[in-house]
Amino acid sequence: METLVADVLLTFLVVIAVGIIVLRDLLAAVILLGAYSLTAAGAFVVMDAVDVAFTEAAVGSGISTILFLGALSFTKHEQKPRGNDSWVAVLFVVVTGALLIYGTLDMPYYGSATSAAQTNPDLAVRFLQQSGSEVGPPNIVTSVLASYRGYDTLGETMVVFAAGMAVLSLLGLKRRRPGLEAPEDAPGDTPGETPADALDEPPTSRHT
Amino acid sequence: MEKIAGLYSYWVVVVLMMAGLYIMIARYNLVKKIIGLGLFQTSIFYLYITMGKVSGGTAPILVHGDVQPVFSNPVPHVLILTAIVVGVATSAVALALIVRIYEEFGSIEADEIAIIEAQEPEA
Amino acid sequence: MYEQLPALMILVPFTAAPVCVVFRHALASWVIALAASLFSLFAAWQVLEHVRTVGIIRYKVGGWAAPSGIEYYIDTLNASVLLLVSGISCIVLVYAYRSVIKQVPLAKHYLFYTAWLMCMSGLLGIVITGDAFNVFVFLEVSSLATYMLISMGSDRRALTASFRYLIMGSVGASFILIGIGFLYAATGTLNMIDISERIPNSESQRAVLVAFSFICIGVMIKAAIFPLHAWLANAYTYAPVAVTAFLAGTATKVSLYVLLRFFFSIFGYEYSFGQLLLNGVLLPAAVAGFILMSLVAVYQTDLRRMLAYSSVAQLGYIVAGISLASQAGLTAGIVHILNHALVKSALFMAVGCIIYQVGHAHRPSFDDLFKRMPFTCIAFIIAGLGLIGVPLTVGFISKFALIEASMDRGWWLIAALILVSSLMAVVYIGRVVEVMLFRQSRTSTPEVSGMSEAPLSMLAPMYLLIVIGLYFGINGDATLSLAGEAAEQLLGGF
Amino acid sequence: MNPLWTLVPPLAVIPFILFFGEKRKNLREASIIVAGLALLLINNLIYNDLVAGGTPQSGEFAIMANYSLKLSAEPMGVIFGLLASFLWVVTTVYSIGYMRGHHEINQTRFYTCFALALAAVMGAAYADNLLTLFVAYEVITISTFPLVTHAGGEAARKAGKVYIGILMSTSIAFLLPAIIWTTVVSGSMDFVPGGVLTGAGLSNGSLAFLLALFVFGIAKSGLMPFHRWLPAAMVAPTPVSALLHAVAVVKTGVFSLLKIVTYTFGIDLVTISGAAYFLLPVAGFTIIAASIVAFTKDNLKARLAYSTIGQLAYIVLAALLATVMSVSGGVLHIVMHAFGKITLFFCAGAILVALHKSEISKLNGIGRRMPITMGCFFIGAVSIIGLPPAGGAWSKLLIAGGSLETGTIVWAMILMFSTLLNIAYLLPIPLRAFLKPDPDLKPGERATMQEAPFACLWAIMLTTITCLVLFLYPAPLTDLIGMIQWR
Repeated sequence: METLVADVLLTFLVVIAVGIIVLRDLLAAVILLGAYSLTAAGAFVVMDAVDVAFTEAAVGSGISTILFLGALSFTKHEQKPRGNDSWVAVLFVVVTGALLIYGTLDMPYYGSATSAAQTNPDLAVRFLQQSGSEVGPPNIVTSVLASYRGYDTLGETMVVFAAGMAVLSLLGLKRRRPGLEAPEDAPGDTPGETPADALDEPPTSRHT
Repeated sequence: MEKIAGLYSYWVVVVLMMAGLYIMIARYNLVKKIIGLGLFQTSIFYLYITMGKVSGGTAPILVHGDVQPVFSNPVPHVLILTAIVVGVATSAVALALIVRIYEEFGSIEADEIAIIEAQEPEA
Repeated sequence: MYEQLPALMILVPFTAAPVCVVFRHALASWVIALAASLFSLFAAWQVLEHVRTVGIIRYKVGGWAAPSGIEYYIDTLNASVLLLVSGISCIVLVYAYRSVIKQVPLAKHYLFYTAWLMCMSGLLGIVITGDAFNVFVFLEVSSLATYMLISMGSDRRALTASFRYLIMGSVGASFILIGIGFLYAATGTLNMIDISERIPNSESQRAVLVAFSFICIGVMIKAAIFPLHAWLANAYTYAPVAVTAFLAGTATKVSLYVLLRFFFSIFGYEYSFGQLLLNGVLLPAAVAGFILMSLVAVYQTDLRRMLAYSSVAQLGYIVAGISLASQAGLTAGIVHILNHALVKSALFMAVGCIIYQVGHAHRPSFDDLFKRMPFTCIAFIIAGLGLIGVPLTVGFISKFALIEASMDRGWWLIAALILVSSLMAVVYIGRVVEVMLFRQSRTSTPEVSGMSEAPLSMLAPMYLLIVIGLYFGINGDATLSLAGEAAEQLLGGF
Repeated sequence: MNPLWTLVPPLAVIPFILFFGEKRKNLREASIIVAGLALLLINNLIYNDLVAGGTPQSGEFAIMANYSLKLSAEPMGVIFGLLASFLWVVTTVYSIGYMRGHHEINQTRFYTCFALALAAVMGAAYADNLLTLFVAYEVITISTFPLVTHAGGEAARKAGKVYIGILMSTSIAFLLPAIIWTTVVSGSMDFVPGGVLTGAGLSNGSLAFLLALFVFGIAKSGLMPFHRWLPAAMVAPTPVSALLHAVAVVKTGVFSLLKIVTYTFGIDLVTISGAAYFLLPVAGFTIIAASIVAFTKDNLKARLAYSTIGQLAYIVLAALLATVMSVSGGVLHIVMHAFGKITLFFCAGAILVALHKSEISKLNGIGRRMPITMGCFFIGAVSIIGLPPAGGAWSKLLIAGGSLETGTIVWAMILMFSTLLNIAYLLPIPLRAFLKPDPDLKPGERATMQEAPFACLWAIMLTTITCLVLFLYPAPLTDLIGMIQWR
């Protein structure tokens, strides 16, 4: 039963992914990405990863979508109809995917309880059996996250801090490039006259 | 047949990952690239979680009493919790960069920006 | 306290970063960053001493023994890289102070030094850890900080360069994440030593192979190994020049360290080189890299771009040394990691001095450079000779070791091609030196003909690096024995 | 006496040169002469040690695990060291006259680089292994670059490009791999009597290839087709040309080659393996071609430069013939040619300073105005040609004798033919100066003496006299050469 639910969700994900590839309206694509995350979160619940599901729903489909929408409000909503047929890219992706699929061929089957990961006495088994006494909280994921692999979590905090500083540095201060070069008039204030739009002059390139 | 049943979910996830990667490298639109990155990373998370699933298992939360049920593997969950945050942080930085690029170049299409850059004198 | 140095080496700069934000003051954050870097340098030095005299350090982070918890694993190789990263950071930070004033708006300085600290501690974190997933986390810390640092360049193209790097870097990091996932599926563990022990017995050898390929490609992207170097040229060209000097000496070198760790310690020498992947793919890539990229460097007019391509070429030497997979080849590769970092950082610092005074690094537009900036030019020439590999410079030591190693294996063609690429280095460095020495002022205004050298605070650290380079060029045994020890440990596995 | 001491005077004098600078010229130049005399004394002490049966050597300085820098004195090196230190003093005296007479700029930089190059020459002379030799070789290349480009401007830029381009490229592309190859197969870089490659198990073909790498890698010996740097370096001031073309640079080249043939290959190995067969024609060709090109040059310094290329090829030929007699002749020719050629360059510089003439066609009748200079030029030319009563006769005789030892007469024929060419391009110059009428003089007017400054003249006479003395009294040199351990 739970396999069936997971499969249905997986099918949804494929449909959404196709939608993201095909759609040129960025707004729609962002919404679809949010939906993708949410669907994935649902699948995570089915696969017993409730903490991940919660985080994915909140961060992946919530915060992330808001960030995208915020960025789109400063820029354009439509992707221009170019770069759709890159055979090199297709080839690269197909080869990479084929390699990955080759790698899965002798992996433990989905749901296997006897896989190397599942039976490792130092990691999975120890966490499942002893984290209660060694650390405490009933949620094993919390125990591992906070204690056994707490150092990763510290790193994660630093990533968030670094990202915050980066966004602050890029957007948070007065929007001006440093004064070494001659002052330039900022394009982008008037999107209709930017150099990029001039490139679109031949109206034929605007076909849909 | 058993192999297909046991592995096809991995394969679907691989296809999803490649869809994301394809968007990242084939699309010129910068926002679309980042959407592709999101797709790619979310699919990788899915791969990890798939690996941790145990048939008939439950979420790895201890219950009261001496007999514990079968749990799914918590380790991938821990890793992915970290990776989700890292992924969103990367997206945030990328989006901030896109906003600044749009301000400077008036475009979010990589090919157009490349043309504008080529016209600028050497630094 | 003493036992905690490995952890403090990372934590001190980590904690210092938010402190910079609290102060929001340019000078204060510079002082904090420098102090934290110096502390890390001291710690790295102590750790290296300890590793060389007492033995390998395995430090339990958070008190949980590996493989359940995360541990630091420090042998001669990563202790040397730790010293390199923190040392270059200290030296370039001193240099950065004046350089950044001209290139980054004052209000952003505290963010600049915050990002610098994050970047450095991220790099140190990658190097010091003994946990595969932890590598990924700290890779992202340093990467995000690097994107930020690059985007602060004064040219608007810095933004697109940063973005391009972000895309490539994220693909690389995702590949590494996939690889680690497959490794976990195949072995059930994340600790490097544990992985290496479990790989031979794993029932999922295909998964191991795929993990190997993905980690390999992912790290090669981060290390800018040809043909996956596309992000590097613009990033180095448009970033603030102090950042370039720092990154050129550290970031790609750290990625190479990760490559070494995975190839030799985790997968093991027999595995890595038994798969035909390395000899069949890596070596041709390395050779094509150092030939083609040297050629491309010859045709560059912007000094930073020229040096960027030269970096890709020099990385090719390192990879060629690694591909030899012999004690001698590995030693040559590792010693070139250290030596090239010294030389390339010094070169970028010299270019930074020129940019500081002249305002650009466009070779055809220079005039009277030697008359105006003799000390900078002399520094550039000495470091350039090091890049070419003239005796008594570090470049000679590593080139000699590399050619000797390839001849030892009977790979004559490789030795010959290394020499061809060195000749190209003569050309591209020579072109710059020629302009420095002989290009007369075309505007002939006598008032600019006076000397206008870069400030002492930029010259002094640059010359410190040059002197260190000369020292290790003359006393090459110091670095060679270090690299030899590291190579021996690598070939022995964990 | 530790040969390391030879590095001290030229290096120690540099701070003095910089300190005194342009403002105290006399002190600056006096300090150089003191250093030069000290260096000569040190070399002489080393010579005494060696003759007394000692083996003067320095400690080892390891720059890589198995490879170290080390100096040690052996007969060839002592000869070269004595030669270079003696001519340093002479050239310095000469440049005092020349540089001031010619109002050259940047004299401090000139003397600094000169001293640095000299230190490197000492390093090459006493090099105990290939690594030390290579280091010294490269330092000479780099430290003479500012000398070649001394004048600045477009011509100097082009010349400097050719100079550094050829010398550095060949040394990196050929010499360095040759050294590493030698090390890989023999496990040693040392100069050992009999050669380290003997018994290293290289095939004849490999030996020939290795020897070719050495011969072409040492482009300082001016072998065609890598000779272009030498005429290019002509834009330099004359004392530099004298230094480059008579002592430091070119002689380091052939000296290195002689040492490598003797102590790396061993002359027997070169002979037995036949490694040199296909290189000998290159040397022969260079001898003839350079002489012919010299014949076509009207610029005096250019003609002397091509003459140098030809004369260096004698020594290369002598090295490649690899008999005891020919190599001895090669070593002797280093000295003989040095004194002959430096005399000629000094004369060319003197003419430039005194009369501002550099073309041979304009030298008609100047013998009356500069009798001493042109007289010395004549004797120098005689020495280069290889005629008694000048020293060049001995070395040429030995090389010719050595070439006959190999059983063919073709090399001796080439030497003879080139001697004829030497006569044809050198002797007309003094003849023109003494016998042709001076176009600048009105009929019946008497020429007035217009010799170069005394410092120049003094140096010219000294080297000329040495040319003659070396013919009459070559014994100290030949005795020293007799001490070389060939096997």
